[in-house]
Amino acid sequence: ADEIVIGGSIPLTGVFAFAGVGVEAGMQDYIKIVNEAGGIAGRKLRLAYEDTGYKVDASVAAFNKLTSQETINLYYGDSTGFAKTINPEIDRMGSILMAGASFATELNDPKAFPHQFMAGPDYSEMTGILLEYIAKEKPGAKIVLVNSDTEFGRDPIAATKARAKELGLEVVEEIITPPTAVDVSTEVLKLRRARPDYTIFHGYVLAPLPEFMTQAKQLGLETKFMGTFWSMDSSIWDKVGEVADGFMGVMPYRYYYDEAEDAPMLKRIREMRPTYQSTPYMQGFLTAMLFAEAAKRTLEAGKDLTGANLKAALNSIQDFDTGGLIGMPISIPGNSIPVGRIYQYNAAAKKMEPASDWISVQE
Amino acid sequence: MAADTILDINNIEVVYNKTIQVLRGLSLSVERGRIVTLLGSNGAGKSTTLKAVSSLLTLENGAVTSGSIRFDGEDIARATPHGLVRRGLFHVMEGRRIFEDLTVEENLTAATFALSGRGLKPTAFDLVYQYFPRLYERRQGRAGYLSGGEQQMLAIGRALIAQPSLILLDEPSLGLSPILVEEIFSIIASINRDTGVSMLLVEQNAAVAFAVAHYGYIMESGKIVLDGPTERLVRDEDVREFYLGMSGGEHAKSYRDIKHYKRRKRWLS
Amino acid sequence: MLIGTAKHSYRADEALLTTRPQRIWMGVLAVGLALAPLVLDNYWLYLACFVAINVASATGLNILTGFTGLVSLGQAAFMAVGAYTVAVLEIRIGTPFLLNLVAAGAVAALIGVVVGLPSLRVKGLYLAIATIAASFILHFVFVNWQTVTNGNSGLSVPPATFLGTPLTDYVQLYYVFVPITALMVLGAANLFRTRIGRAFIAIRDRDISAEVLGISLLRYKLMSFAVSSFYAGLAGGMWAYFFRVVTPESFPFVYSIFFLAAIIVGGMGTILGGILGAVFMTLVPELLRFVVDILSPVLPNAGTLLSPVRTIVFGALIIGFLVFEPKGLAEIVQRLRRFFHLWPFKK
Amino acid sequence: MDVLFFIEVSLAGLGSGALLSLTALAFVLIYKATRVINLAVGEVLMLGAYLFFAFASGLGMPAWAAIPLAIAGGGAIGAVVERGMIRPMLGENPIAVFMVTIGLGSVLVGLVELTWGTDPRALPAFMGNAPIFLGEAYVSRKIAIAFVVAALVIALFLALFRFWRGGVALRATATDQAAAYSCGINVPGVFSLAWIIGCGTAAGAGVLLGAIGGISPAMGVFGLSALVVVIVGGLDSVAGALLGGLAIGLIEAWAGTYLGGEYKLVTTFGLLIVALMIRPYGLFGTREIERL
Amino acid sequence: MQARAGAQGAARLKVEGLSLSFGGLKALRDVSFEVEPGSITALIGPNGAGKTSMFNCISGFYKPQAGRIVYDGADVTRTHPPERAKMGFARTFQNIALFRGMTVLDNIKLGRHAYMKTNLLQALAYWGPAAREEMELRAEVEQRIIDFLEINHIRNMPVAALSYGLQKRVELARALAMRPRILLLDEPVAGMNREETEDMARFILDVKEEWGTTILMVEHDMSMVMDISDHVVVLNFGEVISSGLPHEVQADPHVAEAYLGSGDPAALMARLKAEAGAA
Ligand SMILES: Nc1ncnc2c1ncn2[C@@H]1O[C@H](COP(=O)(O)OP(=O)(O)OP(=O)(O)O)[C@@H](O)[C@H]1O
Ligand SMILES: Nc1ncnc2c1ncn2[C@@H]1O[C@H](COP(=O)(O)OP(=O)(O)OP(=O)(O)O)[C@@H](O)[C@H]1O
Ligand SMILES: CC(C)C[C@H](N)C(=O)O
Ligand SMILES: [Mg+2]
Ligand SMILES: [Mg+2]
Repeated sequence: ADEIVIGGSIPLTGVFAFAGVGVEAGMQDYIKIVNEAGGIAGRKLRLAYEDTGYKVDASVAAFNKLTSQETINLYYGDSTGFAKTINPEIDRMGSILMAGASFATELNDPKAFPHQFMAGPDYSEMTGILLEYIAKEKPGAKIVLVNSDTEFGRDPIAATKARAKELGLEVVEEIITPPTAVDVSTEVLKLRRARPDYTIFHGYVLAPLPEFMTQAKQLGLETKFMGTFWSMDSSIWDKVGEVADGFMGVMPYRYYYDEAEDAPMLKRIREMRPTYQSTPYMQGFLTAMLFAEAAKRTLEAGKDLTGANLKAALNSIQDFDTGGLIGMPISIPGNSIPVGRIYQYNAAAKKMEPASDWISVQE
Repeated sequence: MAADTILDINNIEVVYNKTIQVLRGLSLSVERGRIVTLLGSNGAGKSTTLKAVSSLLTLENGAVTSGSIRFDGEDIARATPHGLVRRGLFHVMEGRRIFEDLTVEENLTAATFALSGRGLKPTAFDLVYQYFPRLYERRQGRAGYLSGGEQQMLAIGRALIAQPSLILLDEPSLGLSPILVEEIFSIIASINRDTGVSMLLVEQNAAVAFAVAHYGYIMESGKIVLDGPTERLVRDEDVREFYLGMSGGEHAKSYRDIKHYKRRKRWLS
Repeated sequence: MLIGTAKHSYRADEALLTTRPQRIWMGVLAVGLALAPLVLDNYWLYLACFVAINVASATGLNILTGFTGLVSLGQAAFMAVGAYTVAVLEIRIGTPFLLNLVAAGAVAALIGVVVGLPSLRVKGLYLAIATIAASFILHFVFVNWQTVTNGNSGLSVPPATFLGTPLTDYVQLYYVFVPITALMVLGAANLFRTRIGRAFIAIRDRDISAEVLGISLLRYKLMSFAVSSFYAGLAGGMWAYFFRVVTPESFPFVYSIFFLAAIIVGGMGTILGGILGAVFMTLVPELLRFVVDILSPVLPNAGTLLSPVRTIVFGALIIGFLVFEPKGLAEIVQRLRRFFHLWPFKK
Repeated sequence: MDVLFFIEVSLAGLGSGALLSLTALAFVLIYKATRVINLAVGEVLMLGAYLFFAFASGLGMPAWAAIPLAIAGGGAIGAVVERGMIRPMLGENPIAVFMVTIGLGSVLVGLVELTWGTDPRALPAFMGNAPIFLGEAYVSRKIAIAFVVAALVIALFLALFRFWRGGVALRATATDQAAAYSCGINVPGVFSLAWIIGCGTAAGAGVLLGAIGGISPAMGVFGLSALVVVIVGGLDSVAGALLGGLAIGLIEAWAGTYLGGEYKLVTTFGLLIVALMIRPYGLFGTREIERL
Repeated sequence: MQARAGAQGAARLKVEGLSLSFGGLKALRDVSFEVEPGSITALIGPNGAGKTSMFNCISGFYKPQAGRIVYDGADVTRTHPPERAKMGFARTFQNIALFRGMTVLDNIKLGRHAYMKTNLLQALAYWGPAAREEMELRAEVEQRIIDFLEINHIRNMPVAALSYGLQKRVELARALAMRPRILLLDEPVAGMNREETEDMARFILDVKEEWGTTILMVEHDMSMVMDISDHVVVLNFGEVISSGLPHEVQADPHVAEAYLGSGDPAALMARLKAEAGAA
């Protein structure tokens, strides 16, 4: 029987290579699982992808190349820029359902992006989850937002401030760092002057967080540092060492080493890959799972694999069990899955440990 | 080769950019302590000859493809340009080539590198200033702003600092006022006399070149066509007509009396 | 100059294509370009469109840098100006797309003149750095002029419409972009048959003597900036209709370097060079993609090597051309032409 | 206004300014001798940091051994580059050589990505952690150390150019290579030396910078900021690199603090243009001679 | 060419009290002289006397601190170089200033720049007027200049490939293309041998006679200066120390002392021989 091809513009190199490498592995593994179980309606899944180096034009070129070579109904994209750039083309083609590495708030709009979704909360929902946690831990807390001066970094600022106000939290300072900043001394001085209870970073993977934290420690600052999904991988923090201890953040998936009872899928992953797999791996894995589910539901309903049908099938997902990747059953009424949990890094154990229960910000 | 020959160029060919042949079997030699002049029309290859000797050809994508050049009895095929300078061969290049961004004094300092590894006592800059007082006045100024003549003085001044045994001089009179030409050539002659340094002198101003040189070569299109002691050359009819502008009489003919040649035919008619 | 072609008038001698073989080849090329979409798949059409855009912009940069000697590392920023202009006009006013493109060029030209102002005092590489500065400042404007540019998230561009049809697929865009680019290239070639082009070259070769010979540096340096940015702006406009999203990150600084690299690899100061360079530099990364495809069965993680290898090849091409073929691809083509002489149209 | 805060911000600015100066010095050294703006200084700096990483983390060497090795590695790259790419370009127009270095930057980034991957990494700590207080004002320890190192190195070069004949050789070579040869200056030697020292300096700066902000193949963009410094200070002036670096460091710190981080770059670039309009050859740069 | 005669006896060019200094260096001090229409005037003087600086002031590249430059009765001291070019100032340069990236033909055409009208849009389209103007220029350059200076054979060569003497000739051609009413020649025969100097002298005389162009020339080759010029002005240290007919100037002891020297290579040779003998 013919295959169902998942296309992918994946950043295997470049600034976000760490994400792309994990995503690719995760998707491949889930595809293997499906194929070993006989595929979807007898059709095997296959990932056809190209490296993009996290450059939009390379992503678009890869998309055009892959889609003109074979029939592709599912596509993984590598960035917000790409998701937005390719959107008109996807709408025009009408044959593709797309997800990707971007959790941009803007994409979480089924009207503007009818054929896309994201396998987790959007960036505003992520900070929303953090704020909810903060409000519970320390009502009226003072918060500083640190964002990189990029589209990625600035994405949730407005929403975060609005949500903080609703929750009675005070945003005492906003720090924007140039995308390439290495020396953050002046920013740390600003931080010290603001004396926040919590500092929320967004728009970074790692640098300059460790330097922030080192200097803050030297200065004896008592603030809790928090991050969002892309800076939550534990292997990255392992390399930072002692200073990383206590770093917190929001995470939509469980970690590789989570041995929770209700997570058979993680066990399966550990069987397939004996060493630690990154958070992007989980994201890729879950995205592939949702792709497969949408395709399965479409085919079972006897419909063609069109963008609209796939999206409708995806939106029909209710209280779906992800095999424990996410610690609660999920539904996808729109373009995102707004659930997550707060984890905290334990430097001694080299592990991210849960600091809260699963939080859903679904209305 | 005679023992007292400091420079001996033997049948060399030079090609630029692997394509343009400029010298075709040129030979000449300079006896120690002598001033030898090399004359020829524009583009004959005089400067090329000097550059071949000082090894500066490679910088312009030129190469000696056959023949040999011996300086002080040694073949220089493998020598580096700066190595030659440090062995006592100094090339005062065409167009002065002073360091525009450096001051006059720094230009002279730069020339002291020619003494590296020769165990010579450095010449005081005073000697240069003595020959060229005008340079003294402008010693702290940037050399790029010197007038043409001042730059030529500086270029020769650098050669003095370098204490060479052979100086290659490429058109030292270019752009100099008559009195300075006289002065510079007197200085050239006295440097030669005082220090015994040998010189190979390329000139357009044949009259002054003959005044200082002991021996002369005349080249056309990459070859020597005539040579001899200056006394003999100045009596040669062709030399008198084409290089000294004298036809028959003792005095040069006037530029006003030059015939208008018949115009060539138009390209498109 | 080809040998064996008697010229019968000054006009014939000054024509762009002076020999019969040249004219025949040009005809073949034109027909080929016109028919290409019949055989190309979507991917190649995409590339063709992208090449057209890059050729237009590279030709512009070549006018400024290759012919006038003013090094600019701001070409991508000028393209961004054009792209934003198109986006804003499409979204707010909905003027016809050809008009928008011209406006894109015009606005970019205006900005180009402003950026060019330092060129009157600032020279050589100092100027290159000033253009870098200008492009970062423009980037800042794109990010922060929220009301017009919509900040970091940028603008989505409605498709160009022509006679009521939205131009959404690559075939349609191809037939719009390629002729526009061809016209722009022709314009550039014409420019250098006239006094204006000569003035540009004179400024490149010796600006102060040019002034004494009656060429106003103020006027012509700024004019060169204007023309070059006009080309960039128009190319940026096409870019906007092509990718349909314009964000501040759409035109990164490396894109400016890309154009400089393109004209170097192609050959600075020749029209052909700008074209060849842009084509070559756009296609090489894609060719590497195919190389990787071929290698991947043999080399398991060839895929992950692609991007660093591309980066290396990009750099190595620049270095290689400059060191071994400083006159670029255009020179190689000339040599081939000389080699084949009048082949295959022997008289 | 909070005076202590202002002082602290200014100190931090001077500290990062010193790093800019040091990197700028790499530009100046190479430019002074060869009239080449080496746009790959940033990438050599990155490579220096990675070499240190390889020696210190990979091979487990102590910092005192790894640092000189990293610097030497930078110098070696300089030597190779000079020999292989710059010398063949002798006499070509400066823009062409400038572009060669852009290409070089790209190649170096690609090589580092191939060898070490693209993930950002942290360098092993070797500067200690205790904070430094000048009076009441806090200075980050690493920044303070960077400042001292940069100041020493630059002072050394200033002295060198003041009292050493080699400085003249460098500048003579830059103005006219053929003429330099004809004065007995070992032109290839000067070229190599300038590139070796320049790239070594950049590599050293890379180690300092990497220690502060971590390393990644993208850290070469720092070179761009340093380029701004040399343009403001004058491409061929060591003193210009020093003062320019400190000035830009301060201005960026102030702009970042009082206007916001997004203003850092525009402010410096804006100032750059203003500075160029007033002094087209930088504050201390040599004017190009224009005569008819 | 349009030898529009000025008022009878009025100078084509009048320099009045011109002073120019660079920092502390006074390159020109209160220099005054006149150039008669249709004459060849030579400006001579020691190296660094300020001759080239004078030319630079006349063509507008240097701005004098004091004094006036009057051209056909109009003060042009503050006029920008391009406008002066349009008014009929043309020059050649001491250090050849050809545009190395262009062919001989294009270099010459460039001289006409200021007189042409093609604007940017016409140029891009190579429309009627643009093409027509280019054709007219081409015809004129070919027929009046290339033929005149006998450079037919090199018209399509890049100037960089030419010998020194030919480059100088192309510079002259370019200056002629500027339709000069006054032509400034800065050392036109420097670096040339006798034969080439003869050629150049003939061209200069022909330009004066056939084109009616006024010529102001700086040159160190005294035999040529004395033979072909109608009037000579001598500068020394930025000051006029003598002026008049060639033979008058030549006889002026100040000039001999500051500039000419013995003026006789034979004397030089004799002197050197004597010194050598004495040593
Ligand atoms: N770098 C070069 N590349 C190519 N050709 C060159 C180069 N240098 C000189 N030539 C050619 O070689 C020939 C001889 O040049 P050369 O400079 O040696 O002449 P010359 O006798 O010194 O003339 P002049 O009296 O004008 O100085 C000329 O035709 C010139 O065009
Ligand atoms: N732009 C400048 N800056 C500083 N000094 C200058 C400048 N131009 C000329 N000078 C100086 O002015 C004086 C006159 O120079 P100029 O070039 O006019 O002399 P010249 O008479 O043409 O001499 P030559 O016959 O040698 O060409 C010289 O001392 C020169 O150094
Ligand atoms: C980190 C990345 C892989 C994607 C990035 N978060 C974006 O929104 O564009
Ligand atoms: Mg010569
Ligand atoms: Mg002069």
